[in-house]
Amino acid sequence: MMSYVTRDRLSVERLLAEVSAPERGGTCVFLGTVRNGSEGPGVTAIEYSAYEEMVEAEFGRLLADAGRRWPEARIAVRHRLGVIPSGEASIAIAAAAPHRAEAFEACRFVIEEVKRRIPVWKKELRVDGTETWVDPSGHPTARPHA
Amino acid sequence: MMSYVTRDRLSVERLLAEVSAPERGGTCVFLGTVRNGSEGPGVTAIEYSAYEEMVEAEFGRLLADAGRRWPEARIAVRHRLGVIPSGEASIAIAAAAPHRAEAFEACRFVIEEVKRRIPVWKKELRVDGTETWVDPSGHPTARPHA
Amino acid sequence: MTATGTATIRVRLFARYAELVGRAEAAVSVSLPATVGDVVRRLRDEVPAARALPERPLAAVNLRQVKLDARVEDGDEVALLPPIAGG
Amino acid sequence: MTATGTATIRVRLFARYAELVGRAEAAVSVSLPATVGDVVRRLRDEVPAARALPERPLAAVNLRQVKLDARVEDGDEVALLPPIAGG
Repeated sequence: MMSYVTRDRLSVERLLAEVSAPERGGTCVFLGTVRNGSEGPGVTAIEYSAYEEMVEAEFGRLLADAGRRWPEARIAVRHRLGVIPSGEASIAIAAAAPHRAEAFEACRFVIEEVKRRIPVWKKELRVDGTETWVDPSGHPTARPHA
Repeated sequence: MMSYVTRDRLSVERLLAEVSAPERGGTCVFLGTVRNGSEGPGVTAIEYSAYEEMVEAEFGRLLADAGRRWPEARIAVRHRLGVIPSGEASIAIAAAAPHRAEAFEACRFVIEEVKRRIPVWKKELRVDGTETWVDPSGHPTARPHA
Repeated sequence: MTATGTATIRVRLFARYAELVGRAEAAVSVSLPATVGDVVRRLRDEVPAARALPERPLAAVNLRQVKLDARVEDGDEVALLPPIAGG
Repeated sequence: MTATGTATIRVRLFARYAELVGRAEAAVSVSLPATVGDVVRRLRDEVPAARALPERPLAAVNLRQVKLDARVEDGDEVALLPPIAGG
């Protein structure tokens, strides 16, 4: 069975192949990439961990929800886990639909829901050797045992 | 000088390379592909023609406008011209920004403005050998000399 | 400050308009001051097939979309653009 | 129809919560009927380090997010989830 998670580099071309078809004229792709954080010392990589069984189940439910809202859209998504270097993608979403509005809306819906529903956590690995769990509110949480 | 038009297949990877950077964590890509139209006989390809000098000038102005609205975004766009088979992309846009909202908005802005400002025209080439200029309102215009 | 005299304007036609008129290019002369609308009217007068064009087409002067009341000068390139269908 | 008796619940901890408690998994027993909130309280009673967890963490039962007043049954897997930061 196809998995929504991978430890390999994400391939946009592969996702596009999963959603494209001649009747779907508009395709929107979103890539989330590991940023070189602007606050504090430079982030060299982020370590992504997850509750993997739930990630699979929740992505299935999320795409089913999107399919009900945009029945003509076809959506593919892949979340990378493990240590991801700065500049590489952690998530890729492709949504193809007959018209561009649906493609944009479905793609945006999926990334917003990912942030809300998909149980994945990030730990920033910094140049100076420190590690910080990323709080989704944007404020890094000091690691108590570090 | 880089051109915004090409007669070759569009490469998403190449566009991504033009916009990605470690400080831009969200990237939105839009691909417009030639559809196998649902009305009437099947479209096998679309022939794209353009006022090429103006396409270049207008894309430059359009990206400058987008740059003023989303100063932290970096945007790349390529429009393919000539005969494009059904299922292949005619336009590719990539917008990368520090945050995903800007990436989505800038990408959407560019494709909407393309539809309004970039002087490109489509002629549908159909299975039965007929050709039809595409009216942007969605109603094909009978070709008077066909 | 308004230029006077006669201006030679290069007119370019694209896509369906080029097919309708049977050519992609023409040169017309207009007395200054003149507008893009004057250029369109002069083209329709001088090139009979150009009467198939709409009276108020989308137009550009020197690679920039303009309204039909925009001024033209000698040497300008006026383009008549069918409804845009890019993307 | 409410189950009674004692239920054994597998509790899983992730990311920062696993670090705080020093383990990724625990089993707790609760008297039925019981809620996810009861499981959290029982965990905090039985595992001292679990007191570092918030009293009302995000939780899932059997791979689905639930509120803390959701019922648990024998054999359920309860997961305590730090604020989600995917994407």
